[in-house]
Amino acid sequence: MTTLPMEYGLTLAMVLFALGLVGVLVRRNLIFMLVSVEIMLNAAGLAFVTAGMRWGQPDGQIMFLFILTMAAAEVAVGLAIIVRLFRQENTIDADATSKMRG
Amino acid sequence: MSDVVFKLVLIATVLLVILHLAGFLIWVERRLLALLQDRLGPNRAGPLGLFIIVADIIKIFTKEDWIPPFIDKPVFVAAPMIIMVTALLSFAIVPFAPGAVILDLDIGVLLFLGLSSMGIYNVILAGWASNNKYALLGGLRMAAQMFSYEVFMGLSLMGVVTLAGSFNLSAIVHAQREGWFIVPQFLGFLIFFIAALGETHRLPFDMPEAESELIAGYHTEYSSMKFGMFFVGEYISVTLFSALMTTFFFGGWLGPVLPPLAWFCVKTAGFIVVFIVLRAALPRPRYDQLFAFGWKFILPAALLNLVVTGALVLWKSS
Amino acid sequence: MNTVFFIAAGVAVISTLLVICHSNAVHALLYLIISFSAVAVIFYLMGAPFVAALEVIIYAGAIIVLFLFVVMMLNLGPVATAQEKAWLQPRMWIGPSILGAILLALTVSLLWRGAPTAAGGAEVGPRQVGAALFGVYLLAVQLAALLMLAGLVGASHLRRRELLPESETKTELLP
Amino acid sequence: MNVYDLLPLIPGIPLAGFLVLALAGGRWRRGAVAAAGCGTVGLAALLTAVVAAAFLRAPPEGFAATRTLWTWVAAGDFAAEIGLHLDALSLLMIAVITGVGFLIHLYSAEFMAKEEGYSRYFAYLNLFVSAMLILVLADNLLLLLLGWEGVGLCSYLLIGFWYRDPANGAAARKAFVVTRVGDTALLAGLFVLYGKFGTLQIGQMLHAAPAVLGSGSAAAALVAALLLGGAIGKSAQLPLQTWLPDAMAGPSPVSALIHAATMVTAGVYLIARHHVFFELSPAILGVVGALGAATLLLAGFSALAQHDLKRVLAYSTISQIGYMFLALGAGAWTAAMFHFMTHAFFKALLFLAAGAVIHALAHEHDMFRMGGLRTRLPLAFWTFVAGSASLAALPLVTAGFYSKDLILFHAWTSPHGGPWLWAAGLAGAAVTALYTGRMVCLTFFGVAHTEVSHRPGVLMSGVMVVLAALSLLAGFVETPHTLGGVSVFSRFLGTALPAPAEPHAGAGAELALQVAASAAVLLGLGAAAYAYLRQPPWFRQLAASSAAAALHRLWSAGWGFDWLYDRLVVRPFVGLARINRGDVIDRLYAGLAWLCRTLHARLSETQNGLVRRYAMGIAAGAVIALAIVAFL
Repeated sequence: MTTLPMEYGLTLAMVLFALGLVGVLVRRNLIFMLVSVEIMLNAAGLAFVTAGMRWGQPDGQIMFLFILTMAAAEVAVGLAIIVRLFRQENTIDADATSKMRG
Repeated sequence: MSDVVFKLVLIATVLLVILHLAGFLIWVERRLLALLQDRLGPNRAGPLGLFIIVADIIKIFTKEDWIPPFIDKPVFVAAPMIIMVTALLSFAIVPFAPGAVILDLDIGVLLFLGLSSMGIYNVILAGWASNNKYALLGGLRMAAQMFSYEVFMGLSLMGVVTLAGSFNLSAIVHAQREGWFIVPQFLGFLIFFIAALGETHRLPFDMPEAESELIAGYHTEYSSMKFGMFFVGEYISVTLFSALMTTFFFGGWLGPVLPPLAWFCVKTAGFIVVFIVLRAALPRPRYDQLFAFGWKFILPAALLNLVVTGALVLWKSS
Repeated sequence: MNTVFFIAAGVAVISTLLVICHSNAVHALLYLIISFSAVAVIFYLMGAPFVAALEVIIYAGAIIVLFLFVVMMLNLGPVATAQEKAWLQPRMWIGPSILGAILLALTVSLLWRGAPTAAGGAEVGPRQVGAALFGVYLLAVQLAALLMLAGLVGASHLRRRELLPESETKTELLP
Repeated sequence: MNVYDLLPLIPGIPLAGFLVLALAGGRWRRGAVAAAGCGTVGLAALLTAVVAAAFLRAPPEGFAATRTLWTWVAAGDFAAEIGLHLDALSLLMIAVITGVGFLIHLYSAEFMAKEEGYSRYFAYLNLFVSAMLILVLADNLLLLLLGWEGVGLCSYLLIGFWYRDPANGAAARKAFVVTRVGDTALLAGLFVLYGKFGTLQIGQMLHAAPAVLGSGSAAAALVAALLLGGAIGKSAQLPLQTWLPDAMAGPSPVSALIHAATMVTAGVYLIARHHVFFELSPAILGVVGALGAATLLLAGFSALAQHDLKRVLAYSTISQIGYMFLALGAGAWTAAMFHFMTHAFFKALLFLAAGAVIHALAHEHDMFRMGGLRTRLPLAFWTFVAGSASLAALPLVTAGFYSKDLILFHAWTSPHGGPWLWAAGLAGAAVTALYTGRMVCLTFFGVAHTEVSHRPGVLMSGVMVVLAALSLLAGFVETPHTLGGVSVFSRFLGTALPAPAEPHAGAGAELALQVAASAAVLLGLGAAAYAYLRQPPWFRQLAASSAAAALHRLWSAGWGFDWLYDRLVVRPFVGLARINRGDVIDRLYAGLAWLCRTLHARLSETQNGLVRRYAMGIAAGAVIALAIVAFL
């Protein structure tokens, strides 16, 4: 198996992360915001795995597994909240649901 | 070089056989169901009515490929392709005989699980893209059902993987020289079989189609060859799962006297027949019963199976 | 090797870009599947086949199905797509894009300060990952299990009927 | 089964009674409440009798029995046990407390029959008896303090029993706060003692005191002074006597039990119990005597000028406890305890009889509005007269005579005493006789001013008769040499308290002293009878004179102590509080809070509920942090 510069993988991870970040900031639809968060999480996982492979250790992959777990829990709760919100407020506009302002 | 040629020939053979088999299964299913339901079935065209296959193919190819105006076109077109692609791709890892495997992957089981989880999309997308409430309901049902049964399908295979110590399917077959895994993994087999029924959405788990409730579920709006792809894709899935059950639990090609490929074919054919017979034998449960059964009964059973298997393996090795 | 990487990376970036731009939720999610699959290919290239498989099974196969499920359940239709289009004004992109670009420039400049170092020399398969996971990281696994439980409880609590507004609870079963 | 194993039950049973009454009594019938209230104390009295009988028949080893229940507080090398110590002194105390307490409970059952808060009353009373028993039985000072504070609490609760009248609440607060001054001194004393001895076990401390403190040392003086501070607070001695007259706001039986017979003598008990410390510091012992003498005279003169029957008795109580302090100051521990006992009987009797009179006259307290009750309330009259005779120390026939005579004798003969103490005691005896005579004459003779509404019942009458008998007869357990020389009491107490120094006066001197005392008493009584029964014209003129009026005002106000304290302490404090109403120091914190609130208000405007803004903030922060890490 030929090698790959670590920087390639990390750069891709950063690009994806930045795209996810822009997605979170731009989109007003809560589902899209959640999707963008997933993109960011996935990019973080990619960075972990890449860094782990730099040393030929499984630790990076294990961190990816934990990120995966976290993402699954986050999506479950996040989507449940979205469904609730839609039932109650009849919208999934993040800007319209600002009841918890200070 | 000869290696590449061998692989290419193998791929071509597999594709040819599987696709024809799927066509052939249309006839098998009709005849078998008729037999079980005490009626004749198709018996006019050709010997034993075998030409009904040809008639069906002609019908499917020549019907108008109508795309309704209210659908989401790209997704509507893409959905039937997914099942063909994922199901056929999965055959790449199945060892038909010693050395006769297209991709001898170390993570074969994982690839199969990945492809089967991608396979969900055909029904979901078809249901959503049809822009029809029955289709949507079918798609929703499929999403929840596949999502649930995927979980314990993977879990039930982990017992086999633990015993074989590998994700490689050839290695799993080799590990069964001492004895088929159906014996130590009987519970695992049962769970995998039930999950396979769910994954292929065959009766009794055909909620996504459920003609009596949802007309035809997710493929209500499909016609012609697009419908044909779903139709054939389902039979390919049935064949795939039969082959996998053979590989995982019944020693694959292993067997006395007969050549390995013959053993493999016999066992797979046996499972295909079981699939079809079950359709005639069991009624369709209610939607919520399906989930209660899955999460409250099968999932704990799969976990128990995994824990006991792990404990036994540890105990033996120490 | 590098060619495959660049192709996969290109697919990942483009499809991700399409995800965040698309106004139709289902289409966006389909692009996301492609993006995740491309990332899975990259994992495989680096010698992490186990993670590659998990990326497909869990991310592409499960999490996105969940999203699709919710999108289909809410079934907002063409109105939502039009709404999305209205929200996605070009000027909306200016601030976030600048911020993202700065972040990207920062991190990439940090990354490429030194000479490139090789990664993925040897494959790290499921066996090593499993050994480490249930050895050194056993506690973390249990914590992750707790997290999942919390997620489960949270999600199941959120869908309780008595929390729903009055109109939702009055589901007439009999005429 | 040793009889002394019953010891914990003696305070325990009234405590249980309190708990039951406090938790459930409100829903019971009055009969049940009274039965529970009186029964528990009666049972305690019975047990005391059993223990006392055993103690007298076969005294325990070292004339003391100790029972430790469990370790109460353990902190480092300090440990305080719930330990009970019984010797002759505490036996006398518990006998009086449970005996008189039981009688007063019985009296109360009828006296309070029509009051609301019946079960509350008995619960308090039971708690009081229990706390007082713990006080006198405690074998370490911490437990003693528990009982000490317990009786203080009960005193507060019972003075303010009729809490609907704000005046009663004020009186209760006053009692609580004034005695608290003494309690603080006692607490400080506890710290000093623990610092010196490393323990609060009374027996160990007394044993080690001569070696640890040394005779006449400053440490001994400090300890004794602090204990004395506690004693004068609880026993209403100068200068902390002002709370007791106001404490008469409580029901009459409460005055009888708490503010005459038992609680106020806790100070006497405290000093007697720790007599070793006082012997080690003669100067403080002298202060005790001087304080006693001064209190006795001041309170006696105050009593002369009171109109309220109960206030006369209150001042008389202060005065009589002054006698006890005088005896303590003279080192005559036995005499002090003897007077404590007789005083408990006759003062309880006087309060109960006064209560009966007040009850009969529909809560009329003013003596000048009574009069002529001799024939209409004969039982109250005769018992009251018996108590009064004992209080005035009518020679030969009353218990008060024998105890007071013993005190006067020791005041003269003891090395700590002297002519001055004796003279004060003698003058006090005359004054006591004078105000007692005045009280009896005004209440029971002369013209009737108020109609009798109803008469005491069987229970009240019976209790008064028993106490009257005790007031007259209890003195014969200890008689001077000239009158038989019975010494049962001093021999009994001699096992716990050292005998007073051998008198340096002979039988002739003793007789002379007795004659002098008797003469003073008879003179006082005669003068009172002459002045208030005959009411000669010159007496009226004297009373009308401006000097007499001024003197009357002064005495009536208890020598103006209340006025003095009001000017000296209360008003400055209230004034200070008024100045500091806005709480100067609090301003600082209020300002801090205002600052926080203002900043919070500004910051909370950024909480606009828009998730994307928050995400933007987080992202910008991350970018800045990264830039700092990267380029700095």
